[in-house]
Amino acid sequence: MGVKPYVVVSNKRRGPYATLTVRGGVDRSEPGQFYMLRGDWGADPMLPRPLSILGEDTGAGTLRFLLKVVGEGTRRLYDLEPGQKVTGLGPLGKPFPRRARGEGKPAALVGGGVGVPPLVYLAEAFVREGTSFTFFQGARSEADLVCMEELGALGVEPVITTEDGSVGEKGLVTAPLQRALDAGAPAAYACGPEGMLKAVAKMCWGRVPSHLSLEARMGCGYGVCLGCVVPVLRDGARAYERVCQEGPVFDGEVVLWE
Amino acid sequence: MGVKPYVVVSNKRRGPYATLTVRGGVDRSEPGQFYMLRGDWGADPMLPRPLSILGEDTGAGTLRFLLKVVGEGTRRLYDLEPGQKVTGLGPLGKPFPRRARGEGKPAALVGGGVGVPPLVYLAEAFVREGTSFTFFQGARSEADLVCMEELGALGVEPVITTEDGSVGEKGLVTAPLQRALDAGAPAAYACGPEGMLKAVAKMCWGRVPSHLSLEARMGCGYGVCLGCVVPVLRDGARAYERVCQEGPVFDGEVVLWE
Amino acid sequence: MGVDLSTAVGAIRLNNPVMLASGCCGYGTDMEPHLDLNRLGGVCLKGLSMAGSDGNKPPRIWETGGGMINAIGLQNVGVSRFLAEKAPKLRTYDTAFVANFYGHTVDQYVQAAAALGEEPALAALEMNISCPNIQEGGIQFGTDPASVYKVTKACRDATKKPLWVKLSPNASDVTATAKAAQDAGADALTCINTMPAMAIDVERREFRISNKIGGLSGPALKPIAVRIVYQVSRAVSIPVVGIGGIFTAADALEFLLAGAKAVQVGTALFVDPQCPYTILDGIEDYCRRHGFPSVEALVGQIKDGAPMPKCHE
Amino acid sequence: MGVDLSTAVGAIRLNNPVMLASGCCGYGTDMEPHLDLNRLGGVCLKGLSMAGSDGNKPPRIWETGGGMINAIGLQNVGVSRFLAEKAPKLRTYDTAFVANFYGHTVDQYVQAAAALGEEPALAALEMNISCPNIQEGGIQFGTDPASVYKVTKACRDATKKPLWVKLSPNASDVTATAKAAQDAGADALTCINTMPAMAIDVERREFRISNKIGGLSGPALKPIAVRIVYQVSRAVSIPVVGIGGIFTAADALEFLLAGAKAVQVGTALFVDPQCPYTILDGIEDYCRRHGFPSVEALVGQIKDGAPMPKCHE
Ligand SMILES: Cc1cc2nc3c(=O)[nH]c(=O)nc-3n(C[C@H](O)[C@H](O)[C@H](O)COP(=O)(O)OP(=O)(O)OC[C@H]3O[C@@H](n4cnc5c(N)ncnc54)[C@H](O)[C@@H]3O)c2cc1C
Ligand SMILES: Cc1cc2nc3c(=O)[nH]c(=O)nc-3n(C[C@H](O)[C@H](O)[C@H](O)COP(=O)(O)OP(=O)(O)OC[C@H]3O[C@@H](n4cnc5c(N)ncnc54)[C@H](O)[C@@H]3O)c2cc1C
Ligand SMILES: Cc1cc2nc3c(=O)[nH]c(=O)nc-3n(C[C@H](O)[C@H](O)[C@H](O)COP(=O)(O)O)c2cc1C
Ligand SMILES: Cc1cc2nc3c(=O)[nH]c(=O)nc-3n(C[C@H](O)[C@H](O)[C@H](O)COP(=O)(O)O)c2cc1C
Ligand code: FES
Ligand code: FES
Repeated sequence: MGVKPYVVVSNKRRGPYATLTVRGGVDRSEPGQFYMLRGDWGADPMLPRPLSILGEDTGAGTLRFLLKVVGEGTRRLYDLEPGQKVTGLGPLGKPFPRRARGEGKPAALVGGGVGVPPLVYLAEAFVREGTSFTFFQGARSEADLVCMEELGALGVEPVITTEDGSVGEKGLVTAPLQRALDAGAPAAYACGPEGMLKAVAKMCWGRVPSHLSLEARMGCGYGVCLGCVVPVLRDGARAYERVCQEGPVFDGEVVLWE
Repeated sequence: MGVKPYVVVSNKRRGPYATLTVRGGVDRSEPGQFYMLRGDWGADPMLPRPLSILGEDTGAGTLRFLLKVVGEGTRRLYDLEPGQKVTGLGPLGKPFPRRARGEGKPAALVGGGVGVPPLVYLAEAFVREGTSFTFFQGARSEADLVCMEELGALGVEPVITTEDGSVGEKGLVTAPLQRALDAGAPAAYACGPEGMLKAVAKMCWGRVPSHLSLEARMGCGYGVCLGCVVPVLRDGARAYERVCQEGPVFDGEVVLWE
Repeated sequence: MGVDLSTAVGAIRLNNPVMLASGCCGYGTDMEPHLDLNRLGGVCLKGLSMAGSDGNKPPRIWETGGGMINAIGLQNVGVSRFLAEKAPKLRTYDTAFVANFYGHTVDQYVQAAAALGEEPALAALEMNISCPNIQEGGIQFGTDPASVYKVTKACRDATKKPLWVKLSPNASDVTATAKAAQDAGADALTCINTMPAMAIDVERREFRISNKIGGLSGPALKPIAVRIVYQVSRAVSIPVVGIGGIFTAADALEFLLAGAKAVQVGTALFVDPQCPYTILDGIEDYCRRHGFPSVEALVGQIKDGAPMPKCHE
Repeated sequence: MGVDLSTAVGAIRLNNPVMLASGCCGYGTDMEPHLDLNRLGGVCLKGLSMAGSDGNKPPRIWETGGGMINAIGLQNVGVSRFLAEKAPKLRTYDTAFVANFYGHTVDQYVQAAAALGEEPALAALEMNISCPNIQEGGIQFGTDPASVYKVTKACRDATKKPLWVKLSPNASDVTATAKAAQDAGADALTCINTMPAMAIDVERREFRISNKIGGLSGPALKPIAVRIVYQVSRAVSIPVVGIGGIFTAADALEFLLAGAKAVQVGTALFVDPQCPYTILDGIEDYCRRHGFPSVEALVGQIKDGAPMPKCHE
């Protein structure tokens, strides 16, 4: 497909987070997929950065992302102003599988920090498709809650947990998730810190499928550099698979946490 | 002195040229001196670029430069927008010596292209000090004439030559300069393309002093890297001297053109 | 005026001088969604070994000033699975596929060369000698002329396919390893592989990549690579293929003018998988502007002047 | 808590670990208008030779991706003029001045070492061995362990001053040249000098610098330098001084954690002559945040774990 040119429509910053909207050629994507994004700053930083799709409007030709500043690349994206150019390669990667068993009971969507955006995109699809779900968002504190506007617009009331209890239930998101699983949630869809994903996989193990969107440092984003691999159990053997190609969404039962 | 922070006040572009005005700490400078300038683009390009001072206002704390795009560094400076940050090291280098002999007759200021700005700054000083002079500007064509507004503001009527005759006298700036020398100009101050400087040095040789502002690729701009040297004749022997330290202004009779 | 873009690398003639670098384009077909391989001069495939390899533990890559470090660990499916599953797909293309291969003993190199040498889909073999020789205490084959000669000669005798040797920049005198490869019968030399490098996460006091040391690639490597192409192409009579930090047509032209008969693009593919198109168009445009009837006409055409001084500081 | 910034490099103790690199600060006093030398751990002066040198024809420098190439040609006033005109000015400072020197024969090295060794203003001597040995067909002293041993030993016997050997990255196995220098009696090793490199102006088909080949410095060099500091500091028992692309405190800390007892700042001075202040402040702040009572306490404190694998790809 090759990289496509985009123009920044808006870049709303809140603390270390920014909601970036760009306009350009948009090929229809599925929740869980991502883009490799880069501004037209000269050579440094050199590599594009992977960002999950928060939402898209193929009609208007716009893409939305939610990013957090962790280093130079995300800082540059955070600093983008409307009108500036970016290039994007995507959509890339395997999306969340959406055939949630037991339509009756609501599936569990579990997100934390920059893991929330792909789940918001997934929630949008579930709302459209009439698949019932509960949205769980865990954060350190109120300031780390993201995409609340987008969830509101979808009419989604997220179950919120904060480690400092500043809002919602005090503690980790795994507590309400456990109750949901006990109440018969047919599947879990999760994206966030490794610790959270590990816990979700463990809780779902042997009970219901868990679909985890993983992160890894990426070189190319489209499968050729082998820089982004994670160890998985495949046909009974340990193997490295590419987060950008076989992932980013993996079955929680195959991921090997090393 | 160390690098000082500046903010872009304005950056007026005309074709490949831009008149850049920045505000910040301004240490009094003399015509012929320059700054090492750099925007806060990340690491690339890495080195600051030398730009002659076109003018300064120590009161308002502003510096003016005239630049032409020739490569990546000047392109980045050309693209600067008001409000953006730049850093500058300066003023650097030895200024034009201003004790023009034979105050009676007007001295000759000879500039071409990006060699014009330091001479405009010199003209400003001469006007202030009541030193009479004639300003010669040579260009390929009308589009390559620079700093005309600044000269107008000083009340200076430059003698113009263009290679294509689009404005002023057709031909090279050396023709009117020759006439001025024959009419008794006590000294020549020149900055511009090497060919022009060579010619000026040759014409003045043994007759009147010529003060030439040279260019060289620079690393540090303040004398420590030895990257900017030019060959000169010193105490009867060939030696390399630093454009950023012993220069940029050199006596036309010591420069060795190799 | 039409420009002849084709260029001969020893016995094989490439449709044009722009190739994809090994390890940066998978097994060729992995580029399909992004690039039409038939528009390229050639494609060097991911490094293969007899046994295959799982590669190194992640993290495997880190970006550095003007470049990146990678320590993939030469993850590959192994020669036999490559021949069974990947190679057949390559037979229908009109571009030169080059199989990059390596081993940790001379035997492993020889076996890989012999097996790959039978594959009709392959135009040539490219030996990656930047690998530790486990029989010689782990020093890399590529750093010592004697072992370069030994392993190249052994592979030369094992296959009739054009044999390219990919040199390591990490040698006191690259012209010596280059000559050793030529003397052993190499058809061409690829200059260069990555430079051993390291990055540290100071806040965590950990290495940025699990292997500690990885290979530096990208623009940071380019001036080193151009220098080596210039030195090697003047030290040997076999063709040199240039590689290292090529992102633009101007970058590629530096290598061609320095003496390379073709170039390979690696890291740049991660930033723009289609940059080989722009690079190729730029080379054609340059030939036109400068009156070169063909790419081969500009190879080595740097104005050389005086013999090269020795002291580089 | 106060942090002890001082660090011992062999017999001499620096006030702090931040030094200026040779060739990037003239003869020390050239930095005066921009930097207070007494706030630095030390200052390595421009490379000196017995005869002095006019240096290379311009152009001498070119910027490249993430770095720059220089071929100054070691322009210097010569040892005797240095001792007569420059050295006396240095006697009043409270920082460690290190005289960097070179030659094209072992004798020239020895004469320079002997003469400079008498100067009280100098805390140590730093041998630049990245120079062609004109008696050995011009191959650089620094690339071959045997000649490193020979020239180092000869200088060792010629002076009592602490003797630092500045290694070239352009060696198949830097640990071998490092050990050779240690065996010959070096007090410390400076890692590293520039990497031979080249850039071409494709439109003019000319070399960017008149010497054709120059030395690559700056951020592009950093990952190579950190790797070498890590390898060398584990291969020898004498102190290592780290250098290559240090612009920030984080850069400097990579070198210290990798095993360097001090660092030198070169190219970064061209971008900001006062960056040594920011680097030093950042190191002190880091020690505080991470609970290191002194700089020496963090030297080599990278979490090392498993022995280093060999294959870097
Ligand atoms: C499939 C995928 C989807 C992602 N979606 C989003 C998103 O929607 N919003 C968002 O803010 N971030 C997302 N990330 C993470 C984001 O890509 C990284 O934070 C970013 O690449 C860091 O680049 P940097 O230059 O800012 O930091 P660097 O300077 O590259 O590194 C700074 C720190 O970030 C860590 N880091 C670097 N790359 C990654 C990475 N790919 N993943 C995790 N940590 C990394 C480094 O280890 C380092 O500690 C996603 C990552 C992946 C793989
Ligand atoms: C004392 C001094 C004063 C100067 N004053 C001005 C000024 O007032 N306005 C202005 O526009 N320019 C001025 N210059 C020239 C300006 O510094 C260069 O054009 C600029 O550094 C080029 O940088 P770049 O990154 O754009 O080009 P690069 O990418 O660095 O190089 C592009 C081309 O420019 C040439 N070049 C690089 N550096 C220089 C240099 N220092 N001098 C001449 N050519 C160079 C290169 O050889 C190359 O061909 C001055 C130079 C000096 C030494
Ligand atoms: C991720 C990655 C993987 C690589 N794998 C191989 C390989 O398997 N075999 C090989 O010979 N070179 C390999 N290389 C080296 C490249 O082929 C090339 O020599 C080097 O990256 C310099 O070129 P570049 O700067 O254009 O990337 C690899 C490089 C990268 C970045
Ligand atoms: C312009 C310039 C001149 C140099 N001159 C010398 C020198 O005379 N002697 C020496 O040993 N190293 C010299 N060097 C190498 C530096 O001391 C240093 O080893 C190298 O530049 C890497 O460090 P950096 O990236 O911080 O510049 C020079 C470097 C530059 C850029
Ligand atoms: S990022 Fe290159 S293979 Fe996944
Ligand atoms: S630019 Fe460094 S000495 Fe002149």
